[in-house]
Amino acid sequence: MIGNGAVVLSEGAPSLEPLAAATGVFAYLWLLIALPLLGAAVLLVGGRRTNRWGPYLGVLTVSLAAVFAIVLVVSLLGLPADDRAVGQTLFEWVFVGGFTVPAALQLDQLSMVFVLLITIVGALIHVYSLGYMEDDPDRRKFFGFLNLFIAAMLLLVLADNYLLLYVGWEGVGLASYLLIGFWQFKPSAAAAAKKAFIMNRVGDVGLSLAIMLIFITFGTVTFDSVFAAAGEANESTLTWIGLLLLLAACGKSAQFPLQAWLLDAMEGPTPVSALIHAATMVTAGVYLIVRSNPIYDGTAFALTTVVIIGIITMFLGAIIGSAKDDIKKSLAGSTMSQIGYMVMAAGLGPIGYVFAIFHLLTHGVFKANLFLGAGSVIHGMHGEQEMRRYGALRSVMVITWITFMCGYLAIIGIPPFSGFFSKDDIIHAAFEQNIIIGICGVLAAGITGFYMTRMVIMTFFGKPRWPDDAHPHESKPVMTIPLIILGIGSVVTGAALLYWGNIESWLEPVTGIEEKPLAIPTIVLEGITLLIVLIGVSIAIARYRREVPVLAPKGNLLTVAARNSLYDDAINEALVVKPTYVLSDGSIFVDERIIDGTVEGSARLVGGLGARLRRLQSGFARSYALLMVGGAVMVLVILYLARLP
Amino acid sequence: MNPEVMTAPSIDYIALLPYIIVGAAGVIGVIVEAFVGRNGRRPIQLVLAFGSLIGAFGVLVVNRTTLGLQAEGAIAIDGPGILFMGLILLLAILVALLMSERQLDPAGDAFAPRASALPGSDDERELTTRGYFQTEIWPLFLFSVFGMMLFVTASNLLVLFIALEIMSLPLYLMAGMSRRRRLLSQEAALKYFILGAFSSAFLLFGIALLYGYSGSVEFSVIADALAAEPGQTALVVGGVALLSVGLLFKIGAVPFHAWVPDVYQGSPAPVTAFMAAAVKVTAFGALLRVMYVALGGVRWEWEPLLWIIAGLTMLFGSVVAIAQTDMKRMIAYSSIAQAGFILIGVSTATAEGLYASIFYLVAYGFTTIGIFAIIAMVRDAGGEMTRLDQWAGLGKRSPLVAVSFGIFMFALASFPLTSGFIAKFLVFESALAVDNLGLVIVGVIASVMAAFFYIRVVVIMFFREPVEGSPAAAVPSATTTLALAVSAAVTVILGVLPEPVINLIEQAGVFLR
Amino acid sequence: MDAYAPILVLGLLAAGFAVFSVTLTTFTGPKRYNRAKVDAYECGIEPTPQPMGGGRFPVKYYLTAMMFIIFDIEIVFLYPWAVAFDQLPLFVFLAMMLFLFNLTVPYVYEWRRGGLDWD
Amino acid sequence: MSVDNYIILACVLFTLGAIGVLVRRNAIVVFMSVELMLNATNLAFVAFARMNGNLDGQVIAFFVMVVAAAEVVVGLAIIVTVYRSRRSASIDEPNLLKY
Repeated sequence: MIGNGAVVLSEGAPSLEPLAAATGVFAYLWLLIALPLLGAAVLLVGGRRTNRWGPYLGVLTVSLAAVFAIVLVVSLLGLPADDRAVGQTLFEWVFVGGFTVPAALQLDQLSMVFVLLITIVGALIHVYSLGYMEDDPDRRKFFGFLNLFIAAMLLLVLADNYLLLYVGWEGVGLASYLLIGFWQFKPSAAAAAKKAFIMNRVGDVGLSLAIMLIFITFGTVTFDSVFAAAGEANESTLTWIGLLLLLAACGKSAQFPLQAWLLDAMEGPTPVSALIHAATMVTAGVYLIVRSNPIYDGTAFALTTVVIIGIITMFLGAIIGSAKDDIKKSLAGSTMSQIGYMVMAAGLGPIGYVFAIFHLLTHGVFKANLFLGAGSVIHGMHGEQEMRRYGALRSVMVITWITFMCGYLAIIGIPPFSGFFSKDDIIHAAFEQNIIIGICGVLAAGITGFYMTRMVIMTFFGKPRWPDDAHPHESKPVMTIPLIILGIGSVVTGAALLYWGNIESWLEPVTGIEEKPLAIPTIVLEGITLLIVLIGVSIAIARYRREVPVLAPKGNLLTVAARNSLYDDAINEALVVKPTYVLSDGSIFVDERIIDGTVEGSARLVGGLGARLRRLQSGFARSYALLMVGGAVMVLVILYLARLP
Repeated sequence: MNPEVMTAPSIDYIALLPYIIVGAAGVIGVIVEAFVGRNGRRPIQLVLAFGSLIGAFGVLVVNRTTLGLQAEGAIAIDGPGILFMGLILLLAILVALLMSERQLDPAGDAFAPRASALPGSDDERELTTRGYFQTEIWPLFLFSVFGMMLFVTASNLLVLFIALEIMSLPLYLMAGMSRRRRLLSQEAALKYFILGAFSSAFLLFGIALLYGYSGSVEFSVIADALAAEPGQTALVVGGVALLSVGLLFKIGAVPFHAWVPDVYQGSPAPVTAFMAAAVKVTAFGALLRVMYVALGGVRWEWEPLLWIIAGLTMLFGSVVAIAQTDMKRMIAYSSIAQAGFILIGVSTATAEGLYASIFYLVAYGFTTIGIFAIIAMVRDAGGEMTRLDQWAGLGKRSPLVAVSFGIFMFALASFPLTSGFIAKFLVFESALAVDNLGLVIVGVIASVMAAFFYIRVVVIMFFREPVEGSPAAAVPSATTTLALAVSAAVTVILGVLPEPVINLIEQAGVFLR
Repeated sequence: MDAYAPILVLGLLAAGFAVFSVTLTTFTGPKRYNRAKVDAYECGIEPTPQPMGGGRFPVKYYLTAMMFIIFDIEIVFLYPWAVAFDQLPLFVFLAMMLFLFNLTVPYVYEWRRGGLDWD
Repeated sequence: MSVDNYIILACVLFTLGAIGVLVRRNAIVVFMSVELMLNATNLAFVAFARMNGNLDGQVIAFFVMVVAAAEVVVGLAIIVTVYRSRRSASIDEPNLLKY
């Protein structure tokens, strides 16, 4: 038996200030969740009556939440640094035998940044969806689900205890499931939704067991009390809790070995991919780990496991991203890889927590930007997602192209774009901790440079490869304006958060911070990283530059060009990146056959077992009676054995 | 004149008034059947049923502080007993609302005009066209409720056995009274009866062995005897085993579950609701009392038994439910799985486990009634449409009904903010409090598997395109609507604000002996 | 053991006589079969036609059997009660009256619903 | 003679009844087997009453007889209806509800 059931409580550790009661503007904290929840309720219960104005209501509620979030952050900034955490108890939720779980919210520095990310990016994506889902007959329902998601996600980050967090956790999982399967008429979408659901349930088992374990160890599930007592619990218990929380994070954040659902989740509408499967929900795992930092501080083993999982996923995602031709799947691979970065950073301990969150924020912005850009491209190409059918789109989709480039430069980490600051900080922290982790980080940055450049070249540069009847066009302002805002965000978020927002000292009360001396100067490290990224970029340019044949071909110009382009690819594949492809094919194989196989296999096993077991129910009353007699004998035997001394 | 050899027992009739009201209403119901003309019976029966159930509940509330052993120690009216009786009465009122529904089936209510008529015969057709209704089901129902109230408060194995039979015998008949699909209904009644009689024979033999061991059928005497002397292994082991078999059968625990799917599927939906909700509550009430009071002294022996049974039940129910294609059968297997979860609470043998089990039963009971209210509503001319694929697109055609059904499914799948979540949480927590992590892990795994088929129903309702000929839910009369609204409200309220109910349960204290 | 020996002998004698007489008649008696002889014995009433061959199953037998059972169990309790009647308090008398009343209710029900009409 | 023998006889009868339920096909015979089990229990009650030196067991036996009679009424009603609609009293015949 793990845990001793003893309730260990001590008065606050130094870093854990008791929560101030919510007063003033903070007394309306619950509005943050209530607004989108109201929207969801009206849209989903209201039925067809709300078809006409429903989507606008959905946008309105989230936008109001975003405005309120900004008001909150300004008010929070007005408080002294140590008092920037407020709690609000809504009501006593569960109360049994001296054990209470209030439904209480907690707004501290960590929650605040998440609230900002969720509401602002969420609001932009809602606006964008007005255009993207314009022709969908069910768009009212779509906005209802999106609102539901926002509410659940806000509950997840604002909860002040693990149980309420679990409510939000299940809520986002449900919304994600509904939205992946939104286009249920596609069998692939239905299958993807199912897969995401099953794999997430595996993670949920981890979370529920972790909460159970936390409860029997500490006698409470409230963050403050758990963290205050975490220092005194024994290490093996903490390790178990840490590993179970990591399992939960793996499920939700698509980390190895539960990553496979994320690629399939791209079956959902693109705004969903941007909001849920890039910017917010998939980062919930990182939030969970960082939020639980006092637990991880007591267990080196769990932390190391976190780092290893992060590194594996970082490479796996990057390689998948390099191999996929579907623009959204390639981006999904990239998301996986970037979250791997964050998880790795979180696994570094107090050195890395802040930078994990920092990268999470910048990534949330630029990846939403990239996904929405991809969505704009797909919209313009009438649903085509194959990058091999794109090419030269920069001329017809100028705004999409420019904003996409902002996101691109941000993700590969070119200064002064936002990704540069956050990624560099992570690599810096990794080198401080362990040189091997640092090198992994730099290498992954190089691969990022490769696959993102490939994506940009195949989509926006070269010759057009789209069929004649496709008429790519720039999207409407309702879609491009969010793109522009996010594009600007991709440029400035990093610097703004670091220098103006002072993110390190902002988060410090929650996560703690630690500096170690570094052998090489920072500037040199930045230079090396940049160099590796540029090498990745150059390889991509070298491979995909010569799409147009050098020699003027004979015969039908179009046919030869198309053939040559394919030929080119074939040569490239054979000579330049064969090893990479073998590797990536291998990883996809592992991904699709072995890991999916295990999940789907176990689902099939359970189903098959059920189908077999139901044969027991033969319909003959006498065989039921025989079963009962057998059962009675079993009961006798068990009781007799229990009686043996 | 010979001297009197016995003195009259002292009986507090006020304390026993709830039983008397319901039982007497049943007897009066039979007299009404005998003397009142065909058209006058139904209103009188309805007044009798609702009047007695609500009256008994009212008396129970007024009497709630009068605790103690009644009728020479045969009946224990204690906190949990009052809770269980109250819960049974509330569920029975909801079931009665479902039973009085007359708008869903074009031919009338859900019950055969004359259960003895040959299915498909001219006789039967004639009875239907002449608009005959069968009202005997009301007294049967009241007798069954009477038996249930007695069953959960029995503090004496003989009363326990008789109450069990008073509860079961009417149920066997009610199972066979479906207006549609007569053959299935009759088959359900036959199987239920044969297996039920078989299991009560086991229970009775267990009682005999325990009587042989302790020399009495009083719970308190048996408890003392078990605590005092070891030895007589055969009598104790055999008695406890056979007694458990009889009780576990009523609960529907694996491997005594075989009747559940067949009977639930064949019975008319209101009766199935009655069986799934009230019978389960009752059987758990009795099991808890027997295990905690009479057999508390040998809990080290039955605890491992219940662990194994609970684990088997949860896993088996969840796994087999996945393979089901019929809605009623799926819910039946789900109710088997749910019984497993409640058994976790029972198996702790602590007050916490008792409270958790009671809360779970409250949550489960109301949710189940709601589910069967909706199953009765989704129908075509031939009766209820219970094939899962016939439910496709219900979300489009009857959104409100589908949303309520979704709520119930989420509750059974123990999603947060529904009663099922809190219930499961409490049950798991009570098991953790006695350091039974293994059972909790099995429970979590089973609930993960179970979530799959509950959510599948939601997907079918909302995302699958409706097939040809699958109609919307029929519009029910106010009674069914009321029952449905109450169960949906309770399901949500217990998920969001469970505290008052949990407090109420904790105040009830523990069993008297 | 000795005390039981005569009983055993008596039993053996009885069994022997039964076997002897039955065996004897099978050898010596005349064998004339007719329809009445192979029919099941049902209280002198026309044997029930099997539902297979059409016709209705007379539920009357069943109702009568139910009646019999009702009064059968009535006797089970009445008998010991009657034996000790003069030693029992009023409470027991009232309890028995309640019991008899409750038994009368289904009887009345059956009577009113035509269960006792022979045709 | 020791009371044990009666108990053993009761057990044997109970087992015979249970076996009867399992092997017989005719619903009426199955039902009779269940009754046999109840009567075996009655024997056990009476024997235990003797062993324990109180009358409780005998009283219980009366109650059990009543309950058994009530069960007969209900059981026969069900079996007769099934027999009428299926033209067979076989307990294996009603087999529409399964899996």
